[in-house]
Amino acid sequence: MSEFFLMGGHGAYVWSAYGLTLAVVIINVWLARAKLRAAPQRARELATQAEAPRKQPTVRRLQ
Amino acid sequence: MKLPRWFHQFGSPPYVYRLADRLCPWLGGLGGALLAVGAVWGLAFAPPDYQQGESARIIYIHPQTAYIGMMAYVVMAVASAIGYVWRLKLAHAVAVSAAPIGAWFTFCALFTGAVWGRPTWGTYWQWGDPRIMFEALLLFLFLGYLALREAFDDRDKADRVTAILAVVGVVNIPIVHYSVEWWNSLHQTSTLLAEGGPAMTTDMLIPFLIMVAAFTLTFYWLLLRRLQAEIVEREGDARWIRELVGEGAR
Amino acid sequence: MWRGERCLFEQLHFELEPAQLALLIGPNGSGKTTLLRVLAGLGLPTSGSVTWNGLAVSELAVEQRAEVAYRGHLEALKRDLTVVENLRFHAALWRTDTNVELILEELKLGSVAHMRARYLSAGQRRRVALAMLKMSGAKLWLLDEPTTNLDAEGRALVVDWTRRHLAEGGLAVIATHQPDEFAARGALMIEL
Amino acid sequence: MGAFNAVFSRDLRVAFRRWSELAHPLIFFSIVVTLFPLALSPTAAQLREVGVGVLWVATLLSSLLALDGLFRGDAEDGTLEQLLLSPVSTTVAVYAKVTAHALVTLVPLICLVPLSAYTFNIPAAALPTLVLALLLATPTLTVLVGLGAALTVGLRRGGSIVGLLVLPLTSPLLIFGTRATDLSMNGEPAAAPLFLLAALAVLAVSLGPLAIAAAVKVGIE
Repeated sequence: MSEFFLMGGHGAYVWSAYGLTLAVVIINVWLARAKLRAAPQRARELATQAEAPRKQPTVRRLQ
Repeated sequence: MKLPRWFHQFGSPPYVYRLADRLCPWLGGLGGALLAVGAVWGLAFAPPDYQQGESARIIYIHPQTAYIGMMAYVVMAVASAIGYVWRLKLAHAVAVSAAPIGAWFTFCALFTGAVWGRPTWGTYWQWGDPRIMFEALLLFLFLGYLALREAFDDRDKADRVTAILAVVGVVNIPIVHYSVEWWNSLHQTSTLLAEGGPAMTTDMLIPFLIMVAAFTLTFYWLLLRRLQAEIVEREGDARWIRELVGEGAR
Repeated sequence: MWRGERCLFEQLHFELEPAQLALLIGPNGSGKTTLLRVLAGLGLPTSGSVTWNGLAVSELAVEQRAEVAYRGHLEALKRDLTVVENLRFHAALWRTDTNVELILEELKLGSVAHMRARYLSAGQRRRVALAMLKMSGAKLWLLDEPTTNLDAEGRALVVDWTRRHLAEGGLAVIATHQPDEFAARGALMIEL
Repeated sequence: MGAFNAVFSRDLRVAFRRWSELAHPLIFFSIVVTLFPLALSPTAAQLREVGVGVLWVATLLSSLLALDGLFRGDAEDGTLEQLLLSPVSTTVAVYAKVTAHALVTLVPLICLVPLSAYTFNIPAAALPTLVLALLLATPTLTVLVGLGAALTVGLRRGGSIVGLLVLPLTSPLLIFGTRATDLSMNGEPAAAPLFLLAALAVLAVSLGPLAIAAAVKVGIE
C-alpha cells in the first residue's frame, strides 16, 4: 500500500496537486452555499429599505 | 432586435431561480460521483505514463481545471455581452457568478501545472512552458475583472463597465494564447503540456474524459448556486423573494 | 428611479409641449440632478423611458442631439484654455457660427475674453456656461440650478433668456430652489 | 471631420499648456531604464541581453503613467459630459482624443527609446527595427491604455487598477516587439513579428475606439 502513496517518488507532487484541486472544489462549494444562505437575509435588508416611504412626485400646472 | 419568446422566459429571475433549484441536485450529485470515480480511477487503476511515471496522473486534473477556467471566462463574456446589449440584469448576474469560479479554477490549474512540471524540469516555475504562462495571464484577466467590479459602488454601472472589459478580454484571449504559443516555439523548451498532453492510451483516456465531465457538471452546479444567491440579492424587494424568504430558502 | 440601494422616486410621468417650461423643485438629494441627467440621456432610468420626439434619449442620433442642451453644476470649461478658446471649441462641436464676441458683450465678459478659465470667478464661469448654452441653439434646455453663483443682474439675464427661449417655441426643464423667479402661466411644477 | 479636428487640436493645445506634465512619462522611462544597470551588472554583454526586454517593459509602464490625462481631466471639469451630449459621434471624438494622446505622450517616448537603447549598447543596426516595432505597437498600446482610462473614468482613484486591467493584454505586444528587436540584433530579417504587430494594430484601431466610446458613455453616467 505504501508504494501507492510513494508513487515512485512523485507522490508529493501528485498528492499535492489532487489535494489542492479537492480544496478548491470544496472551497467553491462552501462559498456558493454560504452566499445562498446569506442571500435571504440580504434580501430582507433590501426589502426593509424598499419599504421606506416611496416618493411619489407631484406634477401640477400653474394657472 | 425582437427577442425570441423563450429568451424572455430565461430572462425572468423567478423562473431561472426555480429552474436552478430543480437542476442543481442532479448536477451536484452526478458531478460529485464522477469526480470521485474519476479521481480513484486516475490515481489507482490507470497505468503510469512510460515517460513521466506517476506524476502523469496529474493529467486527470490539470487540463480539466484549465478548461473550466477558460470556459468560465467565455460564459462570463457571453453573459455580460447579452446583459449589455439587451439590458438583461439576469445575464449580468450569470457573469458575476461565473467570474470567481473561473478565477479559482485558473489558479488551481496554474498550481497543478507548476507541480506537474516539477519532476520533469526540476523547477517549480518553468517560464518556458506556454500553458503555465497563459494560465497566469488568464488569472490576471480574472483578477482585473473582479477588481474592476469591486471598484464600483453602483451595481448597474459595475455591470455595464465590466461587461465591456469581459468582451474585450475574450477577444484578446485567442491573441494572447497564440502569441504565447508562438513565443514558446521560439525558445524550443520541452512543451510537456502540449495541446493534447502526452499521448494517451485508451485506458488513460477514460478517466480523463470522466474527469472532464465531472468538472463540467461541478462548474455548472457552482454557477447555478451562485446565480441563485445573486438573483436573490438583485431582486431583493421583489414580492416572490419575500415569499421565498418567508419559507427560508435552503 | 433608484440610486444604489435607495429609491429616489417612482411613477413620474409628464410631457412637455413646445413653448412650455417645467420647474423641478425639491429638497437636496431628492433626485433633481439625477432626473435631469436622465432626461439629457446621461444615465438610464431604472425602469420606464425618456423620449424626445418619440426617440429614446440615450440613443439619440447625432442630429437630434443638437436639439438638446444640458447644463449641470460643472461648467465644462477647460481651465487652461481662455474663454474665447473654450467658446470657439463649443461652437465647432455644435457647428454654430454665432458671433462669440457679441454674446460675451451681452454677458459683460468682454474684459475677460482672453483670460484663462482658471482665473475666472465662479460667477464669471457660470456666465461663460450660459454663453455656451445660448450658442448651442438647442430647442430643449435642461438646466440644473442655472442661477447659482450669479449676481442679481446675472439672474435677471437668465430669466430673460429663458422667457425669450420659450417665446420662440423652445422648451426648458429647470431644477431650481427659487421657482418663483421663473414662474410663468402654464408652466409645469414637478415636486420630487 | 470638423469635429475630429476640433477635439484633436483642443486636446493638443491643452496638453501643451501643461507641457510639464508631458515630461512625467519620459522621466519615469529614463529612471526605470537607468535602474536596471544598477540592479544587474553593468557589463556590456549582459546588458545587451537584457536591454531589449527592459526597454519594452519600461515603455509599457510609462505609457500607463501618462494615461490619467486622457479622460479623467475632462470628466472632472465636465467637458467630457458635454462632449458626449454634443452633436458629434462619440467614436470620432474618441479617435481624436486617443490620437492626440498618442502623439503627445507615446511618440516622444519612442524618440527616447533609441537613445537609451544606445546606452544598453544595442547595436545601431538594430535601432531601425526597434523604432519600427515601437511605431507599429503604438496604436495597439494607445487603444489599450485608452480603454483602461475609459473603464476607470467613473472611479475616483481608478489609476491604481488600470495596470492590472491593461498589462495582461499588452503581452502580445511585448512578445512580438522584443522578438523583432532580437532578430534584428542578430542580423536576421524581423519581418514576421513586425507583420504580427501591424495586424494587432489594425485590429486595435478598428475595434478599440468602439469599446472605448461605450466604456466612456457608461463611466460618465
